[in-house]
Amino acid sequence: AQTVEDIKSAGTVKIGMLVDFPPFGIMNENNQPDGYDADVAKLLAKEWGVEAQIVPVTGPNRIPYLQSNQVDLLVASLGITEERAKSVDFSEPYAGISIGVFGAEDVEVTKPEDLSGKTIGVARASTQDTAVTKIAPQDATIQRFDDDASAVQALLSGQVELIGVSNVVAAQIEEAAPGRFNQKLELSQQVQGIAVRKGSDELLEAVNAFLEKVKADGQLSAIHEKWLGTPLPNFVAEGK
Amino acid sequence: MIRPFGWNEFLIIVMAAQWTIALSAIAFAGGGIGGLLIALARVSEVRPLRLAALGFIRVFQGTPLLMQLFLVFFGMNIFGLAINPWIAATMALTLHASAFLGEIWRGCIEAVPSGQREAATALGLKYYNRMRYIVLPQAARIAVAPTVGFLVQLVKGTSLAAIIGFTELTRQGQIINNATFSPFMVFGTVAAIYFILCWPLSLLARRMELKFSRATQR
Amino acid sequence: MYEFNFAPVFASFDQLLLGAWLTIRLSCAAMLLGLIVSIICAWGKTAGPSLIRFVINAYIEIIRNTPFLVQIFFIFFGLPSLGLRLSPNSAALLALVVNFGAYGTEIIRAGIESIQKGQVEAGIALGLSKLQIFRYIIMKPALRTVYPSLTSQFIYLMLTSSVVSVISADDLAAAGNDLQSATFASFEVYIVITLMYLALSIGFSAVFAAIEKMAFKYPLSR
Amino acid sequence: MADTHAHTSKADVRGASGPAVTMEGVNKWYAEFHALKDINLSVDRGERIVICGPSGSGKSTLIRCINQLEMIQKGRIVVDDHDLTAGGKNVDIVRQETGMVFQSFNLFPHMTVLENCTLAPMKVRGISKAEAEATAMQFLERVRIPEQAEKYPAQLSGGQQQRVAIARALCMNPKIMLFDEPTSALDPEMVKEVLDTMIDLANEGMTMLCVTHEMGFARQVADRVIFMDRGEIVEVGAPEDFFNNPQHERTRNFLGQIS
Amino acid sequence: MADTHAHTSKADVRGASGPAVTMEGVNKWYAEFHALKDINLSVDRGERIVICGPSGSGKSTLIRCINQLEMIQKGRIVVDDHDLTAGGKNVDIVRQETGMVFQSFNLFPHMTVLENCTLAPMKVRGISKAEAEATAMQFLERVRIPEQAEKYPAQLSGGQQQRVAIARALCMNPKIMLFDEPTSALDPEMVKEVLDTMIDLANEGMTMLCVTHEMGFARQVADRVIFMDRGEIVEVGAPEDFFNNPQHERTRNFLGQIS
Ligand SMILES: Nc1ncnc2c1ncn2[C@@H]1O[C@H](COP(=O)(O)OP(=O)(O)OP(=O)(O)O)[C@@H](O)[C@H]1O
Ligand SMILES: Nc1ncnc2c1ncn2[C@@H]1O[C@H](COP(=O)(O)OP(=O)(O)OP(=O)(O)O)[C@@H](O)[C@H]1O
Ligand SMILES: [Mg+2]
Ligand SMILES: [Mg+2]
Repeated sequence: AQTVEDIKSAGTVKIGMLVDFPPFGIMNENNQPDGYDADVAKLLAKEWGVEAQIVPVTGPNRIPYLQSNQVDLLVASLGITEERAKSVDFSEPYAGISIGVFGAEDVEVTKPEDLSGKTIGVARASTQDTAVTKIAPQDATIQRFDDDASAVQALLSGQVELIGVSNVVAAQIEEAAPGRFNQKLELSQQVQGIAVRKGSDELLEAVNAFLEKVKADGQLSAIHEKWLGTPLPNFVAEGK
Repeated sequence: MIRPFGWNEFLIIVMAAQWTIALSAIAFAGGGIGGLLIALARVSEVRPLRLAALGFIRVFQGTPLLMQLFLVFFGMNIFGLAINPWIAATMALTLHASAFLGEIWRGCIEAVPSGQREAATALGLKYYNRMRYIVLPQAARIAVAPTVGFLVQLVKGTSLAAIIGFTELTRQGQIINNATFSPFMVFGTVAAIYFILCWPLSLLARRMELKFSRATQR
Repeated sequence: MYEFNFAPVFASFDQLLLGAWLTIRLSCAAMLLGLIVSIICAWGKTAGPSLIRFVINAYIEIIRNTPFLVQIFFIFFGLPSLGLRLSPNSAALLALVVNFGAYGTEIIRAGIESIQKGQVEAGIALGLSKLQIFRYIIMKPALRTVYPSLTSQFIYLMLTSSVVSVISADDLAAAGNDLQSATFASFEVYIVITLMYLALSIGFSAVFAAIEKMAFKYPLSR
Repeated sequence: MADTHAHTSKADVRGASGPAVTMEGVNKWYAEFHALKDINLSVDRGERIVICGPSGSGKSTLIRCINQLEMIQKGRIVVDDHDLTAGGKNVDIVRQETGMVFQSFNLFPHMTVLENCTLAPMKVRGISKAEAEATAMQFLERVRIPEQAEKYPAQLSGGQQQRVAIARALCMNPKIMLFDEPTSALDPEMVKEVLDTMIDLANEGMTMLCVTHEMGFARQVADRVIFMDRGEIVEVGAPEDFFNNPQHERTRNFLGQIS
Repeated sequence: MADTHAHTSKADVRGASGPAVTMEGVNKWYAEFHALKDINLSVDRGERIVICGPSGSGKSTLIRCINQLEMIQKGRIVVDDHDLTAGGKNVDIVRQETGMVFQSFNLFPHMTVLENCTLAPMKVRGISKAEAEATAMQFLERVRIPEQAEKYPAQLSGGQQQRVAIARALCMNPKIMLFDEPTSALDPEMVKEVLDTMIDLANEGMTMLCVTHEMGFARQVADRVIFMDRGEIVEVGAPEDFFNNPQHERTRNFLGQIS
């Protein structure tokens, strides 16, 4: 298992991060990785006194990236779930989103049973995929796309009636098509953790120590404020 | 948070074409060498060599390039062989292109009339000289068109290298799309750039084909 | 060191088989329809009026020089704005047919052009019409000459169909991706579906060889 | 020549009157190349014409104009009273009434011998399959290969293939037969069997135009021999005169070379 | 026969002693098909042999065994004192010392006439380019087409191509020349120019084995004529005997067919 000492002696920490998941991970105007995750990653590297090497990953391949030693850590908006915890070890939460089902104003859905017979789009292998799959009745059709943008596109073009996304993406739909869609169901509040390879306990401890520190001194909250417009929510700050 | 699709985004996508071009160039160089070896093995008189080449072709033509890339890159790493994405891409694309080019070129070599080989043999030329001066130059003329045609497929196929972390044209398009939510602008641009890269090649392939068929008609 | 654990993959193997079944059906349907499109376009391209030739050429060039991913994207997300809403599976089928048609046309055209002029002349001299000559004299030998390229393009189509998972069609690749997102056993899943694709392409090759034996049983030379 | 036809063709009863083929001032260019220069020729019904001449002299072009495999740019061609140059349906009619045999056989490789022979009668004349097959078998017997009916062309020798090609043409009941070097792609031993078939046909009174270098055949059956060179008809004559006493220098040269 | 060679070949000075070609009990199968049956043949130095026989009788196979374009399964072949069946470098040596001319010319289409002629001398014998070209021009003059040296094969007539093929073989200074129906793919007018070249070569004392149906050629130059049928040598004889008084039924049939 890898330790912080290994990383410090290497001088760089390789961090996997999504770049197609605004506002957590984006490519900015200069085509550099940016967003909440990027700032957290840089902060972590600064804390350890090493250079951050950010490796863009995608939703489906982020865990293979970690498992096959391509990156040391994932700061990749990875929601903490039981299944994933079998493959990777999670730190304390560093961010959180709430996930909901969204759809056109005139679609009547107030409880999970109402999803019956509907088509719901989600991003494959995402937290919302898991959450929607769990609550949807048998005769609902779940269409899994490669990323949130495709799922949103499916909603906008009418290919699906509903999608499962985070509040953050929902805010963007509102920007793109004001007033046409609203939230139907709140599914869960999902906290996201920094992931390390299984068994890297010492490294995980160091990550947790870092998170505790930046939560305490308000640095993390400041980043949250910068990217999401609000301070770090309590359900994140207080832990799992 | 959403930013509009503007000139800057357009440029970012255009710039990503350099990776597409670089990957294509690598694939083609690797595939060129590998393909020649495979083609020669396929027409060899040594049976085990022929069978090995056939097996190679079956496997690499019979599985999706996406899976090949994934298994080469992540697979090598979990077996403790740390390889960087460039090496992985080079390997996977070379294997893929070798299989296809090997098969294309085998056909071209076999299309050279057997009398040519016999005449060369009767003159006392040995294997290397027969191939080097008689068979391959004639096969090469037939091969240009289908080869360039395959290059077009390869250029498009490099988009799959996104899975091992290359932000080439298609992947860059997806990223920009996630930041701008203007899929038609983004993918229209992506399609147009592919078209600009590939169309001249297609035209070239067709010109070659025409030229060749005219040359043989006489 | 990573420890392989194929148990979860085999626990959900029926899911993969279901995906493979759709891949087979999708590929077969696309091959058949694509072949018909190709034959019609090839005939139009070799014998049609110049306007039709132009249209067919434009179709071929556009399709052959842009990635399948982008094509399927436009069909799935773009066609609804023209009022045509297709399910993911039918959009996938349409995209595969449109894509194959462009390649198949060129292959079959080459086959048609490989037919010796004397064959056509013999048909003319016997008083057969243009369409009769195409149907009875040209088509079968032309298909036979290009049968190898045609079948390898078919296999390529089958492999290309792995891309349709992006529009949430539920083919083998999609089943693999879903399984991977449920189990996170990426390598195991990828290894298994790669082998399944290999089995499919070997299976298809065997079927094609059998069809060749049946359909083209006439001898070529003594 | 023999006017009593054992042949079942209805060529003589269809009530036509003029010559079988008339060419008047025929000129043909391939782009710049002047392939036929002012050809004038009239072929009577039942007449047998042999055309010879050096390679590239326009022999093939000449007979291919008769069934419009090649278009002419100037002049007039009338076949069996149908003016080809007038266009319209005449071309189709003429193609049905002329049979053509090529140097390279041009049998359809994916059809059996019998299918080769029945395709056109069924599709063009609309004859029933049974009737077409009966006719085909009759002609296959005429060319002495009825036992090969179910084989594919590639399973036959060159000579047999060429005889199938002749039978195939005869199945359309043509009034005129055109032959373009029918024996020059054959092995020497097979030449004879094809020539014998053609001699039979000639003896039955079929109108024939035949490009060939087989001078023995010409002597035996031709009513007239035509010598072409560089797109022109240089000399026309009855076989005895033509071979024993050629009028032109070029003819003499040519005959010297090929014998 | 003429033993005073105008020919520059060193065939006669290289101090070889046995016959040029010896075949003893040669048998060859293509899979199941028995293509050559117990062939025994000895060809003297300077001898001219013509081989004829029906299509498929094994003529090509026979001469292709001499330079090992085909392998034999049983028997022994010795060419110019090199035992081919012993393997080793003998095959390479024999290929260098036999020249072969094919029915379909098989010139290399991507090389000029001169390049066709110089390739093997340079690559096999390691002769310098200048020397190879000088020799090539000498042989191109022998076959009377030095002016075509810079052209590509496709720009030549069939007869010219075949003469280039002969020159190309001669450039390797072979002791034995093998011809496989060298004139049968030619237009009738071109046959003569190729035969004339071969007659020249024969008169210079070259050892020749020639498959051909040109019986005029056989009468004029052959020391012996061999008739093959179904993989066997049926009859061997001097031309006068062979043509005027064939011993075997099959020979008589064959001669009847091709003349
Ligand atoms: N499609 C064509 N385009 C251009 N030139 C042609 C074409 N067909 C024939 N020619 C030319 O027309 C001339 C006459 O050709 P044709 O085939 O009638 O000759 P031929 O007398 O039949 O010769 P051969 O004995 O070789 O068959 C030749 O010089 C030939 O090169
Ligand atoms: N590569 C091969 N595989 C199988 N059979 C062959 C092969 N080559 C020749 N044969 C057969 O061997 C027999 C002799 O062939 P060969 O070519 O020697 O005949 P040939 O006397 O030269 O005839 P031709 O006059 O037609 O050239 C033929 O029956 C032929 O079908
Ligand atoms: Mg001709
Ligand atoms: Mg032969």
